[in-house]
Amino acid sequence: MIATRARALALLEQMFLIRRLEEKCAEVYSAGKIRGFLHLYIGEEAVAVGAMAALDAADNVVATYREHGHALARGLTPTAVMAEMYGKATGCSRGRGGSMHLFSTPHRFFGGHAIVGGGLPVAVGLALADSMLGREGVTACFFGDGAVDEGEFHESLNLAALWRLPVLFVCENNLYAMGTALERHESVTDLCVKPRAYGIPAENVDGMDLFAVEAATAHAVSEVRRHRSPFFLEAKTYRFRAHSMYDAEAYRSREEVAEWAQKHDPIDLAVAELTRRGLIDGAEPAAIDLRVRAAVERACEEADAAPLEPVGDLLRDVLAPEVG
Amino acid sequence: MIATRARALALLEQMFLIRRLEEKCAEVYSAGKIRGFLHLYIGEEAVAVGAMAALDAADNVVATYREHGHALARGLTPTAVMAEMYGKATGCSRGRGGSMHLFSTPHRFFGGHAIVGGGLPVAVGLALADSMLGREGVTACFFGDGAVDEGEFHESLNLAALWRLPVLFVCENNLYAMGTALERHESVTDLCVKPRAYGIPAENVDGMDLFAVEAATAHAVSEVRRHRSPFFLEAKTYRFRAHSMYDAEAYRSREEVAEWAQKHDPIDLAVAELTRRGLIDGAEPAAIDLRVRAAVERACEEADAAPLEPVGDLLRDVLAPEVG
Amino acid sequence: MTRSTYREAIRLALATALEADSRVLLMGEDVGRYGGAYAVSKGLLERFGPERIRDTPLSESGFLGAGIGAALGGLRPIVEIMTVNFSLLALDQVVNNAATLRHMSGGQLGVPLVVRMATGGGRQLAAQHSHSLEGWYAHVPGIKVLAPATVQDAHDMLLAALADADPVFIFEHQLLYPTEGDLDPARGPATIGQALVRREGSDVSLVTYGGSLGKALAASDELAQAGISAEVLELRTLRPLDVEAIEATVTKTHRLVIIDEGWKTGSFSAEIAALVAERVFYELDAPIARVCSAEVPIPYAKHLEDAALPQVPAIVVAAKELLGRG
Amino acid sequence: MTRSTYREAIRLALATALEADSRVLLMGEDVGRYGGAYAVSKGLLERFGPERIRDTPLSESGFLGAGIGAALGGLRPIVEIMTVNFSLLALDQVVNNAATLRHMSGGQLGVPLVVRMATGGGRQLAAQHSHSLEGWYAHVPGIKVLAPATVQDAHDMLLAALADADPVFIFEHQLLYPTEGDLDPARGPATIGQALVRREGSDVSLVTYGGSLGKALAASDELAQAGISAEVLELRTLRPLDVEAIEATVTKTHRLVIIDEGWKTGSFSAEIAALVAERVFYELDAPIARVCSAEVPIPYAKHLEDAALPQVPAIVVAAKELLGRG
Ligand SMILES: Cc1ncc(C[n+]2csc(CCOP(=O)(O)OP(=O)(O)O)c2C)c(N)n1
Ligand SMILES: Cc1ncc(C[n+]2csc(CCOP(=O)(O)OP(=O)(O)O)c2C)c(N)n1
Ligand SMILES: [Mg+2]
Ligand SMILES: [Mg+2]
Repeated sequence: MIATRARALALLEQMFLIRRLEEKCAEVYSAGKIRGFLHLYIGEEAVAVGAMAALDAADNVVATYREHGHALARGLTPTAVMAEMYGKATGCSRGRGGSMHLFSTPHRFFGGHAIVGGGLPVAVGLALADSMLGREGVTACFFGDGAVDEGEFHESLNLAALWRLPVLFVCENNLYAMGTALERHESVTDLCVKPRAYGIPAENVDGMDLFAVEAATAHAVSEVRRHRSPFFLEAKTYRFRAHSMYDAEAYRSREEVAEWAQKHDPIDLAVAELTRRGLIDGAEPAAIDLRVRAAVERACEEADAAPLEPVGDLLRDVLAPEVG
Repeated sequence: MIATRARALALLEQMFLIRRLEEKCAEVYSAGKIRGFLHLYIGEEAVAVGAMAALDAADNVVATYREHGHALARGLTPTAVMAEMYGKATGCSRGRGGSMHLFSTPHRFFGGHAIVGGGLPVAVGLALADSMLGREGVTACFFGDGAVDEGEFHESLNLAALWRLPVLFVCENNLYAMGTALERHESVTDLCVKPRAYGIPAENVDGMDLFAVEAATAHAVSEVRRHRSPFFLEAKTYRFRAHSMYDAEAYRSREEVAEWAQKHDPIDLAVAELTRRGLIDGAEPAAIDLRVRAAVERACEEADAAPLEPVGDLLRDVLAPEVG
Repeated sequence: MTRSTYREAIRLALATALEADSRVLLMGEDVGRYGGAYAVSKGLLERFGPERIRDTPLSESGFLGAGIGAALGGLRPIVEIMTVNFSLLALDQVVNNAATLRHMSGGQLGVPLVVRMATGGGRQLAAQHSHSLEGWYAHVPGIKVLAPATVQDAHDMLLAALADADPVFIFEHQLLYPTEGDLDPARGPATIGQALVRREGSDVSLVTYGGSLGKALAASDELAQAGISAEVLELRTLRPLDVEAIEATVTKTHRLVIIDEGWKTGSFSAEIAALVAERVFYELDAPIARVCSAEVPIPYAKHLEDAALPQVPAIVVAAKELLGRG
Repeated sequence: MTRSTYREAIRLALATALEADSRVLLMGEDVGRYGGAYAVSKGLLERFGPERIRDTPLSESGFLGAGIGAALGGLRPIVEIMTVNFSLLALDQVVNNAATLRHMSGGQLGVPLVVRMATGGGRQLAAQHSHSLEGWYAHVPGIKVLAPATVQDAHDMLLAALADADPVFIFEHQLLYPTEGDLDPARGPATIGQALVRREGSDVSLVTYGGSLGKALAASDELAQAGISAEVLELRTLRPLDVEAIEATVTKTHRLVIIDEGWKTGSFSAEIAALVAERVFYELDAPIARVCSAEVPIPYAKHLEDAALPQVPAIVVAAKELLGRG
């Protein structure tokens, strides 16, 4: 439960930040400042923001290629994220990763994985390390409904359950894997059924409701911490934008998208809820938005001004530096 | 239901044949006539024999490296199987496959797969072909409890369920994957829970009971045929011998093995049941055994006498012959 | 003869095959509703329906293996793996099943399967989406490996693959999809295993394939301006390899530069070099040179990616050096 | 100095490492109760318990990936993949995660992971259990690849791998496990990236690694009897490669035979040949020769398997031919 007004507003601000930063991404993508694949999280902000709010600094986070929101919610600066997408040396991965590969060890943010399902075994291993080294950390692993199809999903859940590892699996079910609707890629569309086949407790939550996500994650994390064993949280959500910048969205109707955006926008819903609770006044959202837009502009300027990594450093960090 | 006495005795004879042939395999293995990996099916005969009894000639069979029993029950001759293990040109795979890779297209016997889990997607594809080509066939896919761990298990079940394909998944749960007991490789040991997570109906059966296996398979196959969709059958069984010829069996006690062999030998149980039903008289098992032993001896002699494939043919059939 | 993009040429060949043979189906992630990650199969779902233009779950090993089974069962499946990067997840099915079943079964089985995938870098897709691993496939006995570099070949090689009784893997460099060229749709299936001299020359041979053909041709232009006559041999098929054509060009020019987008160490370029050093060693008047990718996970930033991939100037320099004009 | 088998030498190094560093654990299929498919880890479960000698489910991708995560999290995991044949199932984790994370994260992450696996043929295990794919691993930047051929190296290379900050893959030829040799357990970690001349010679160089070292040495004996002095260079590390040592032996003998159990086309032997043809071309007095596996899924029958794998007589013939004594 998000107890204080300050905290609630901070989370709202994170959602605004993600939204505005990504809108900016789309804009500068067209201008050629960002290249490669760019997967926007717009519409799904409540999931990352709500979930991160329930994690500690000592916890680990593993995410996918659609991870700008997770990185920002985890505390990476807009500049570090934007500079990465601009391919600059000041980016959080020195410009080598781009949009799909954000990393930050101070934030225990372990990527940024672009092979669907590929992050899950890594998350299991991080949890194994915590478990064997006697640390209290929980590893939160984010992935989409599409990742549920992959064999690695199955192997990872079995390992985590069998070895009783502190992993929180967070499935961001946005109803589509690229252009393939859930019912055309999974034979059973209630995804919570799957973890239960491994003995992993599972719950789902309205991923458009910041407060619900925060509460559900807090509960899930406390279960993981208490039992030192995995938990599965399905956040039902929807992406308002194309899968990536190359997607003509032939597989879903404009009406479907519009309906979600109108009725379930997580930012609108959070504002409404805060208003209902009397925690926010009418002018505040606009003020937040303004502040956030300025931060995004600044991030772009800083990214623009930042240096490229020298070409001579191309081979640096392929392997560890020789000690000796 | 095995209706006639003649049929019941024929199945019993198959079980004897598998048992004696494999005992012989172990013997000649020590003499160096068979090499490579040799995985005996002794103890599990009722599964292959009972299951094959419920299949038609137009059905497809996919099996593992522990497939002598399946091959024999499917009608491959002892000579074709034995010659294969002797590495002879008259073997069912021309001596190129050995124990782990028995094939026979006339029997629609599609291997003999030695990568655990590797046969499952192939079985799904065979069923897809039947389905799209409007054929009535069912594809029976045999695999062990260990295969359930692999990602391909998960992917194959999802595909079969999603596309409503006529696959009968037969899990031979012998409680161990090599030296790893079920509870140490699967977090949920009731394996029927898993297929249900894909919407695939699942049942288990006492795999030591020939008649139960036959009946359960007949039911399962009829469900597959009727609904043209998959079914999962778990046969609970036990292997009486080591995993392969190199196994010291440190992972289970002699007592455990002895108890299974004494109380649950599928041949003893079948004889007892047939006796109880009055379908067999006291002398018949011994007569069958004698007949079967002679057949095994003959197979060995024929395998021994058979020619090797000429070394000059080594590269034959890497690719299809050029048509021109 | 018409103008066509590489993408459209593949689509046309797909449509032709689907039309001609009811056993043909295309299956892969997002080949249907989405229209293909690279828009290759756009419009085919509407024409041939969801059974034959079959969207799959994200299960590379599962559906490639299902393609193998379907081929065994009498279909003529075309499996699209979205990109070679994801094909690693299915490599067990390729190496252990598709490639072995015919031989291991003593010739009883055949796997007439076609697998298409995008390959290569150059679009700033970073370390997990920029691989060039076709050389690995070319190592495996029991399969065939094609790398069409032209619009005509994109079309004709798919037809050739479908006419083949064995598993055929087609690698489509992702930068080629929008390229344009002439297409004669009636030329018939390409000959598998045949390399082609794309430009005649006498001083040095540039041997390459796939996405690097354009770079080799551009380099040969530059070299011509410097008075160097470069022959460009395009392999087209990586397995089986047209060894005679490689021998012939080296025998003609006596100098060899191999261009391959794989990481240099252990790339397919090494095999070409080894073959030449084994079989026509005495024809060589100079060391062999290779222009390949740097030994680094391909980075996102454009200047770094450019530095990591083989480029025209490097080819020109390599050729000049062999001629003592470095 | 004691006598030891290759198997025991690995076990000793494992025990030493487990003893010395509580962050070390061994995980893989049947490493515990069963004692290891090749009995390498026999007895370790009793000594170090099931947490550190950790049996895994049959989930190659899952537990190799977990090894990567565990290394990121501060453990020093040793992952045993039962054989290279099954490692294909985990290759995505190797190529896309283990090998990329350090570079792709701009140097923030490191993956101090050791992966051991058996490789090679020769035991009549047929087409799905006889691969030699270490050459594929040696293609991948970001990892190191070791192939110990002696008892001493089996021990010292494991220690070296554990002392390394990057992912190290160790390939143990399955025929080596029972072989015996001298072992000095106190020699310390081997030097990664260092090839060794195992026999000095002057007429021809036999370059090889892993399970083929014994064959190369046997061939050099036979050649000696025919008055031919063969130098045997053992690579030991496939990545990073000791290029200087290869150059040195070719510069000394001017003739090169490479022995590699991989299928010839695209095997690692090609890379050695290519390097030599690039870097010390003018030192060569004869074509390069390669003795590799035939291009066929390795068959079960002994006479066919023997015919498919590289053998001593073929090495002898190849060397003699280079010397015009064919
Ligand atoms: C193994 C693999 N296969 C295919 C792809 C291509 N691809 C990238 S994202 C994606 C869809 C994933 O859907 P989902 O997991 O639901 O995540 P979402 O994009 O909806 O957030 C696909 C097919 C990939 N990156 N990795
Ligand atoms: C992918 C893969 N991993 C590991 C092995 C080695 N291996 C062969 S059989 C086996 C155990 C399989 O157990 P299960 O599936 O239960 O079959 P069972 O042997 O009990 O019949 C293992 C680990 C293999 N062949 N393939
Ligand atoms: Mg999704
Ligand atoms: Mg078992």
